[in-house]
Order: sequence, then structure tokens, then C-alpha cells
Amino acid sequence: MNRTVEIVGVGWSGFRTISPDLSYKEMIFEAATRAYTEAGIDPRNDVQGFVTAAEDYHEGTSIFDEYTPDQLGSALRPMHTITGDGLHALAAAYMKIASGLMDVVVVEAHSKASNILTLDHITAFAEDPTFERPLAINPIALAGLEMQMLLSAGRFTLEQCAQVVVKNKNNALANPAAAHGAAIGRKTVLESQVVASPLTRLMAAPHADGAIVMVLADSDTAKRLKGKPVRIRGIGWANDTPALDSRDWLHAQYARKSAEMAYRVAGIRHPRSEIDFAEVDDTFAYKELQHLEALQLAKPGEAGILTAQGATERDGELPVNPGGGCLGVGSLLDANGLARVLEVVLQLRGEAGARQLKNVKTGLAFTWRGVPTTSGAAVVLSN
Amino acid sequence: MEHLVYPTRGLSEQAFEKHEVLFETWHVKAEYAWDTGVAIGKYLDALKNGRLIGRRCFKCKRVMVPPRMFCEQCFRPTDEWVYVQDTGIVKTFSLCYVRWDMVRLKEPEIPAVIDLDGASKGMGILHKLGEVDPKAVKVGMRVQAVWKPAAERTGSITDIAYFKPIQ
Amino acid sequence: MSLLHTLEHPTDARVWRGNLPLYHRYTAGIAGEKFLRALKDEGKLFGAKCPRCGYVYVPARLYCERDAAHLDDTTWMPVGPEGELVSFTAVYVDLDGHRLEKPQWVGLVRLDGASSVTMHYLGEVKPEALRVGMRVRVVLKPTNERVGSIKDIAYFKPI
Amino acid sequence: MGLRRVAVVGAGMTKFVRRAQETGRELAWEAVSKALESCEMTLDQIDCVVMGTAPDAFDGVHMKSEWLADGAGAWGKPYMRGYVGGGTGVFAPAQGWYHVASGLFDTCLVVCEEKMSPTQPHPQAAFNSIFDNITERPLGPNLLWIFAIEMNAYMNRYGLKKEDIALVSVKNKRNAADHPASLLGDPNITVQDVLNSEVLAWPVQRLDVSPVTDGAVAIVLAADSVARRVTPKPIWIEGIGWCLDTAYWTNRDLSYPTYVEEAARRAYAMAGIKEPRKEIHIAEPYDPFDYKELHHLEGLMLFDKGQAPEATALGITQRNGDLPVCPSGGLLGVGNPIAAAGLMKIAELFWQLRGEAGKRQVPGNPRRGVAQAWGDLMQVGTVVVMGK
Repeated sequence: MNRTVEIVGVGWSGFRTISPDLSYKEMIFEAATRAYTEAGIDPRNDVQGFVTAAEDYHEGTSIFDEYTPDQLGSALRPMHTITGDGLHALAAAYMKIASGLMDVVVVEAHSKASNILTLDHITAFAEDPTFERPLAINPIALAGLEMQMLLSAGRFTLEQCAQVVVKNKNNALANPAAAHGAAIGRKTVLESQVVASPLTRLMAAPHADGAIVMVLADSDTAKRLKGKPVRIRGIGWANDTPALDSRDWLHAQYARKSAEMAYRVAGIRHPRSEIDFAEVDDTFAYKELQHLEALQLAKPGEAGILTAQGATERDGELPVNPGGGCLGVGSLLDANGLARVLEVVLQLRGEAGARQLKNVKTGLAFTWRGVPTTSGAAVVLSN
Repeated sequence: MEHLVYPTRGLSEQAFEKHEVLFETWHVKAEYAWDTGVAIGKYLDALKNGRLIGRRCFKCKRVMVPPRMFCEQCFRPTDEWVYVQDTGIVKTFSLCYVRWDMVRLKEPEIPAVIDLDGASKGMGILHKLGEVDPKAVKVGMRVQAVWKPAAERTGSITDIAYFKPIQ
Repeated sequence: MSLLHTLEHPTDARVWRGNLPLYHRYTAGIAGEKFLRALKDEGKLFGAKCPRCGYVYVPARLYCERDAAHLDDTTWMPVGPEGELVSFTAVYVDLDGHRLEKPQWVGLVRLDGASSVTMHYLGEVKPEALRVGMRVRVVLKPTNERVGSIKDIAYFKPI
Repeated sequence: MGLRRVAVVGAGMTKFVRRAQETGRELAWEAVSKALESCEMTLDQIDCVVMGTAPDAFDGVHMKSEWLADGAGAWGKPYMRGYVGGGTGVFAPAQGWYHVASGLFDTCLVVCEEKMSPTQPHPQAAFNSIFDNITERPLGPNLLWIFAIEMNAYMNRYGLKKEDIALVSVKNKRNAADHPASLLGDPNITVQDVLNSEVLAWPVQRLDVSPVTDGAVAIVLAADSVARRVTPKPIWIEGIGWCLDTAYWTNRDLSYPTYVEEAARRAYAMAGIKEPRKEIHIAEPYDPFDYKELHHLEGLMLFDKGQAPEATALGITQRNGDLPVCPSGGLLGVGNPIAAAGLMKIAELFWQLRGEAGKRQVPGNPRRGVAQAWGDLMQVGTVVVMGK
């Protein structure tokens, strides 16, 4: 039935490197309170469905779905988990509204990354137990391998990767919610310790804690609510293969296919001219460049050059990660996608403060679930 | 529909013990330091002091245990701390002859949901019963917390050793 | 802040330590069992070629992920033992996040005859001589040390 | 402004076994290949894939839906995993429904996989970590505690005896003897066998419980226009509903599953069902423990509170009774690979309503069925109504 779906309220708590003063429930309650207040809704009466994105081993709880309802006001309501990125959960909410099943749906994702003492072990636990994991290699090796392959293929240079870090950490300085802003130069990035050659420590996003809640509604209902709606024009998501052996290491097919679907749904034919700015996964600096090309926002081999020329700066022709991205905000694990969407929403509403972009009407948010996955999701939003 | 069932290969435990089949073993290191936050932090502090604490919502008037900083029914912040008693009634129970990893126990553990006095009706917590003949345990039985000595308490739900029947 | 009572001092903050105390036992699977037995017993590497799309998977699989075709025994073919280095990295952190004194070299290798690549350790490496596209060869552990694991491959070495 | 119509057009599954040699990815592919075969479709005709699988702690892989993706047929496709613990298997088709009903896709492959056998020291150990990390886990809880606690609350409320409840286990294990995928079918089991079985956590005994199982099930969903091209006998998803109650399970009345009732009310309303007892001809409620089937039949409003045991004793829920319940053999008989077991119930309704259930076929040309699953901490109900 294909109804138009809008984001009518956003709220967040964080983002901080540690958050010892709040339990995850209290942190989510804070984000939810803000989102509901903004949308002017009562979750106990005005919402038909709720979705959380979470992974058991990030929480340290099996069947974490159990603990999702109370802090969102969704006890004894249609609530479920998407074990994916928050942007997948947003897609699930979108479909429930687009189908006509529900009118108002709440989406939540959070990170208590600081509470996980053995995150690398847990990431390695996502690898194939027979052919990959027994090698007991830190999974950051996968980023090193991919980055080396792209460098060898001449897709970008080390300097250009370093410039991504410089830009995003600088953008984060203008974002009060970002945990990892810094004023640094390329040299600092290039000279930081190598973790998996050619990747250096500062080219990998550090983590942060936080929670994000969004309220979605069909356009008729949105008119009755208090919030400033931002329209979901198109949404898409896709996987390549989980296998390290048969995936397309060069081309980020999950990004290409996610964007193709989102553009198709949005009716976008020329992404480069129709998209004003983008929030794009930069878990590793080179990923921003690889993703920009897969998302058709840059031609193959062009993303690094655009970055070096400053085209992706806040005042460039295609601002990328004006909010700071994962490198500047901090990786929020399963909430990364919603952090990207949050920045797009704030920019489109003209509420991005010191980092506000001028004359933006359409923005793209793209997320990737990190190593070892090939799972991505994209959304096109317009004001 | 028989042809739509794939002839999946089942293995016996023996196939592993005798290494008739190849397998990998992996001990995942999954360790956490969870922020207890405001409500549960206070709950643990109270336990260390030999007390049980809950939280009241002024709107629905419920006194909730374990405490929470928000009322999940009213969706609003809760309003004040309330100590509840360490006595209550057994709402339901089991006599469990296996441990969490399915190791057989000679004497059963007796997990129970206990409605605490001073909390709103139906506000039970999970704990275990002790100093009781398993056959004598009944729904509706009155029980009281048996606390570990103050010096041994660490701020944990196990600061209560168990609940025992009282008259 | 949305709560009506909050922590007032950093000393009020508490953490609770815990873990997920499980371990796991994984079968190699229908295809994996056969692949690893051939590696262990014969020192051979097998791929499986999809009869529909022609993709050659290494290690051999039970099915083709692209079209769901069954890759039965007739699709199996030997691959390697030489191949091309598709990428490499020097890893300086272990799983605990500790810095390694000497890096661990890891490579992606496309074995001759394979469409897919294989991730494994690189050995006998001269770092300055490593380059994408160079030829490498699989080095197996001695027969008596092989147990039917992917680690029966000791490493790939440049040739 | 009606909802888009979505049908099940194909189904396939693995055998349910105690320990599969197959990897989880291979199990998923086996089910997918059979589901595609059943409706003569190829993977390139599938627009998107929905995965249902319960805790990562079973298969022993973090983010396990990512790892299962290729076996599930998700290469290069939109792919998403929904998760409501044990309720996942019946939630997954609801999730597939909204994928297609949204208009974004015309076909959807729904795959549920569970491989419990990798978990050591025992698959049940995975359940220790479902309890609250701070206020409950230090007590060393296990899954049987809450089932036993809930079963006791139910028995106590209505004055039920173990014999009343054991009848469910007997019925389902007997029914399962006719299921070609079954792990624990037994045509000769008696109530006495159940009552004589080992006491695990009183009142729960060994034969009150479904077994640890590995397996996978897949179904194919299609929008109206496609469904009619694929098969002359599409089975429509007429209603879906799900509901998750508070995590504070010790604060709730455990003798009645209100969350199942809430989920059922939504599914019935969507299906236009006003009198479920007259309008539903087959039920596949969730039966991981025998009392659970009774509990859920009441939550589904197919019997009054406390009345399901008597209906069972009267034979109403037998395959040839007035309301056949778990004609498949259920989790107690066919096996309980958590998420896959729920989707097995959907596959069973598909085959029953098409008249293709063979020896298990319910007489009288049934036209409509309901499947239900349950999960989390006594907390979530998922309901799907299917009809022809």
C-alpha cells in the first residue's frame, strides 16, 4: 500500500567514551523521553509498534530481546528486536508503516561498548568457526587486508585516508554529542601505531556509549503530531556473503546494493546531483572512501581525490560525515546507523548548530555492520 | 510432503568422543563490566546494608522491586525510594534437581518468586528457599530473608543467602 | 536528564562483572569434513565448481551461495598448491588487544583453479619483498601433526 | 485502503536431529533448497530474505544471522533477522509478511535455523545468561526454574494434576510418529511413561520437555499476483500479531499468558475473526513443555481459562477431534530447534490446509489454522493465522 513514512521525533543520550552513571535501561529511557517529548506522543497510547536493534554478545545477555520493552514504554505492546544495525530496525519500522499495519512505530538502538571488556574476542566470535576463527587472528586484520588490496589497486592513497580522519575528527569538534573530536593533522594519523598494516590506530574508529530513539509515522499521522517531520524517501539494505573466501573485497557490494535499492525506492537517478550530503560509515578511514564510490557518490578511484581537494568538507560540494562519523562520534556498535540518520535529520531540520550545512534538502545515511560482516543499509531523507 | 524433508545427518555423542567426526572447540572470552546505573546500584548498596529497597511511582502508586528509575506502566520517571521488608510470601516455586549446566543435584534447589511485604501486590523477586523440607514448600507460605553476616556482604543479590519459612 | 534521582559523586557509580560462561563444539559440516579429511590424509586442497555459474569455492562447499545449487561430489576438483597473493597485512595486536612484539603476517591467496580466496598466515616472509600479485605456495604441517583442521596448513610462503 | 495480500507458496525443512553433522549454514541451505523445490522457484526469483534464529549462544557464533546469510540464500539480497527469543519462529513469517506487504518486495524467503548442539557444557547452559545480569544471574538460575515456576503457578491456580498435563506430551509424541522429520515421535508412549520419567525440576519431568534439537525450516512468501502464478493452492497469511510484556517477569501473574492473548487479538482482528473457536480449524500452539500447549490454547482464547486440560482429556485436541492441536507432533514430538520449531508449525499449517499432510492429515477439509510461539522470559507471544 506504500504509504509515505516520516521521522517525527529523535532523541539521544550520549555520546561518551564511558557512561558509568547510567545503566543501559536508564540511558535508553533518557533518549526515549526526549524523542517522545519532541514528537508529542505518549508511548503507552499513541504507538503501535516498537523495534530495538541489539546483539546478544554486545549486551552480555542471551535473548536480550527480553530487556527491550520497559525503558521504551512498550511493555505488553508489539515489540521485537532486529539483530542488525539500527538502520535495519528503521527499515523494519518503515515497512510496518508503509504496509498500513501500523501508523506510529518507535526505533531504538544503543551502545554500551565500554562495558564489553573483550570486544575483539567477541568480534572474532562472529567468524566461521571451522575455517576462519581457529587462526585466532585479531579481526582488525580483515580491515588491513582490505585496505592493502584497495591501495594496491590504486583506489586511494594513505594520505587521502589520513585526510578522512582529520576531516571527521575536526567535524566532531563542532558536534557537542561527539566523543572523539580532535584537531590533528595527517601526520599525526600516519604516525600513529600501525595496528594491521597499512591501517594505523587513528584510522580505526574508537568506541562510544549512547542510545538513540526515533519516532516514525505515516504522513497523515505526522501532520497531527508536534515534531518537525523529515521524510524517508527511500531505504535499502543488502548483504554480500559472510564468507571471507567468496566476498567481493574490492567493491563493497553490500553498500552498492543497499544504495541501489534506496535510490530506486526514492526515485533518485543521479545520486551525485540529487544528494546534498551524506553520513557514511567510516569505521575505518578507508571505508568512507570505498563506501562513497559504492554509493555512486564518487566514481571509482575518485573518492580519495575529492577528499584531498576538500570536496567532502562541511563547506565542500558534497559534505560527508559533517557530524564526525564513527571516527569522530565514536563507533556505537549496533547504533551506528541511527547515529548517521540522526545527523542527517538534524541537518535537514536546520538544527545542527555550529556544523549546520547550508541549503541542504536531501541527505543519505549509510551504515555497515563492521568486520567480519558484509551487511549494510542506506536511507535517503528529505525535508 | 516427505520429499520436502532433507535427509540431514544426525550424529551420536560417541562420534565426538571417539573422534569419528571432525570438530573444533572454542572457548569464547566474553567478559563484561556492566554499569549498574542509578536504580540497581542503589539496590546493591541496600543489600550490602541488609535491606531491600524499591522505588515508588506517584502516578500508579506502585512500589516496585527491583527498583527502576522509570515506571514501565506509566512511562514516567519514578519518584522516591522506599524500603520494603525482607519478609513475604511464596508466589510460586520449583524443586530443581539439575544445576544450570544440567549436572544432577542430590538435594534440590528451591527457586521461588517471593512477593515482598511493603512492595505492591504481585511485586515479587526471584530467590531461593532454604531451611525447609522440599516436600513442605507450599504456594502462599510466609518466608523471610536469611542474610549473610554483614562482613561477608558485598552488595549482591546473594547477600541474602536464601529465604526461610516463618510463622 | 530525564531521571528524578541521579548519582551525585563518581564514587557512587558501580559496575557488575560477569561473563557468558560457555564453550562450543563445532562440526566441520558435510563439505568441511570431506575437505579437511583430504587435507589431513592426502595433503590435498579441494574446491567445488558450481555446475550452474562456474564459481569455484575453496574450501569446497555443499552448496553454491549464488544460486543455491547442490555441489555434490562430482563438482569437486583439486586446487593449488600454488596461487597468487591477493592481499597481505602485518597484524600488531592479539585478541586481547595486547601489542605483539613481532607482527603476525596474514595473507589472502587465490589458489590456482579457485575463484575464491583463502585467508591464512604468511610464513618465510621478507616484508619489503611482499607485493600483491606475487606467487605463493601452501606449506602444510607434517603428516603426523595434521588433525583435520584449517591449521593443518602451516602458512603460505612466497616463491 | 486494504492491506496487500501475502501467501505462503512453498515450504521445506531438514530432518530434526539431536546433533547435526551439517554446519548451521548447511542446515539453512538444506531447508532453503527444499522450500524452493517445493514451489519450483529459483533463488533469483527471491527478492529478499528474512532470518529467524534464537540466541547466538546456541550456534556459538556472534551476529549469527550474518554468518548464516549465504546458506539462507541471502547473497546480494536485502536480509534481516528478527528476534523474539523462542517466539522467533512464528514472528519470522510475520516479518516476511511486512516485507512483502510494504510493497518493497514481491517475494520473500523466510528461513529459521537453530543448531543447539554446539553449546557446551550443555545446550541448557545457554539459558543461564537469559536472566537479569545483576539481580538474578548470580543465583545460578536455569531455564527449568522458570518453566517449573510457571507450570506450578498454572497447576496451583486451577488445581491441575500432572496426569492432566501429561496427556499433551502423549498426544504430541504420538502425532509426531507420523512426521518424517521427527526426532522423538513415539506411537506407543503412555501417560504413565511421562509420570515415571526423571524429575528435572518439579513439577517438570523429562518427558514433559521437548528435546534439544538441530534443524532448519524455510518457507516462501509471495504477493497476491505472484502467488497465483506460482501455485494453484496459495495459503494466505490472514492475520499476524505479536506482543512483548515487561522484562520484570517476577512482577507478573504467571498463570495466564496475557501477552499471547494480546498478540492473538491483533491477529484475529486482522483476519476478521470474531469467534476463534468456530472459525479456526487447526491450532499449532507452542509446546516446548506440555503445560505450555494448554496455557497457550487458553491465551489464544480457544478455550476458557483453566479449561484446556479438560478439553484435552475429552479428546477434542486429537487429530480427529473438534479442534486438532499440534497435529504435526509439535515441539514435544518433532523436536525443538527453537526458531526452526516455530516455523515448522507454519509449514505444518501450510501442508494441512493444502491437504498434503499425508498420514498426519486432519480430516474435514480444514480451511483455517493458527500457529503461535512464545519466548523470552515468559514474555512474548507471536501469532499467525493462515487460511485458504
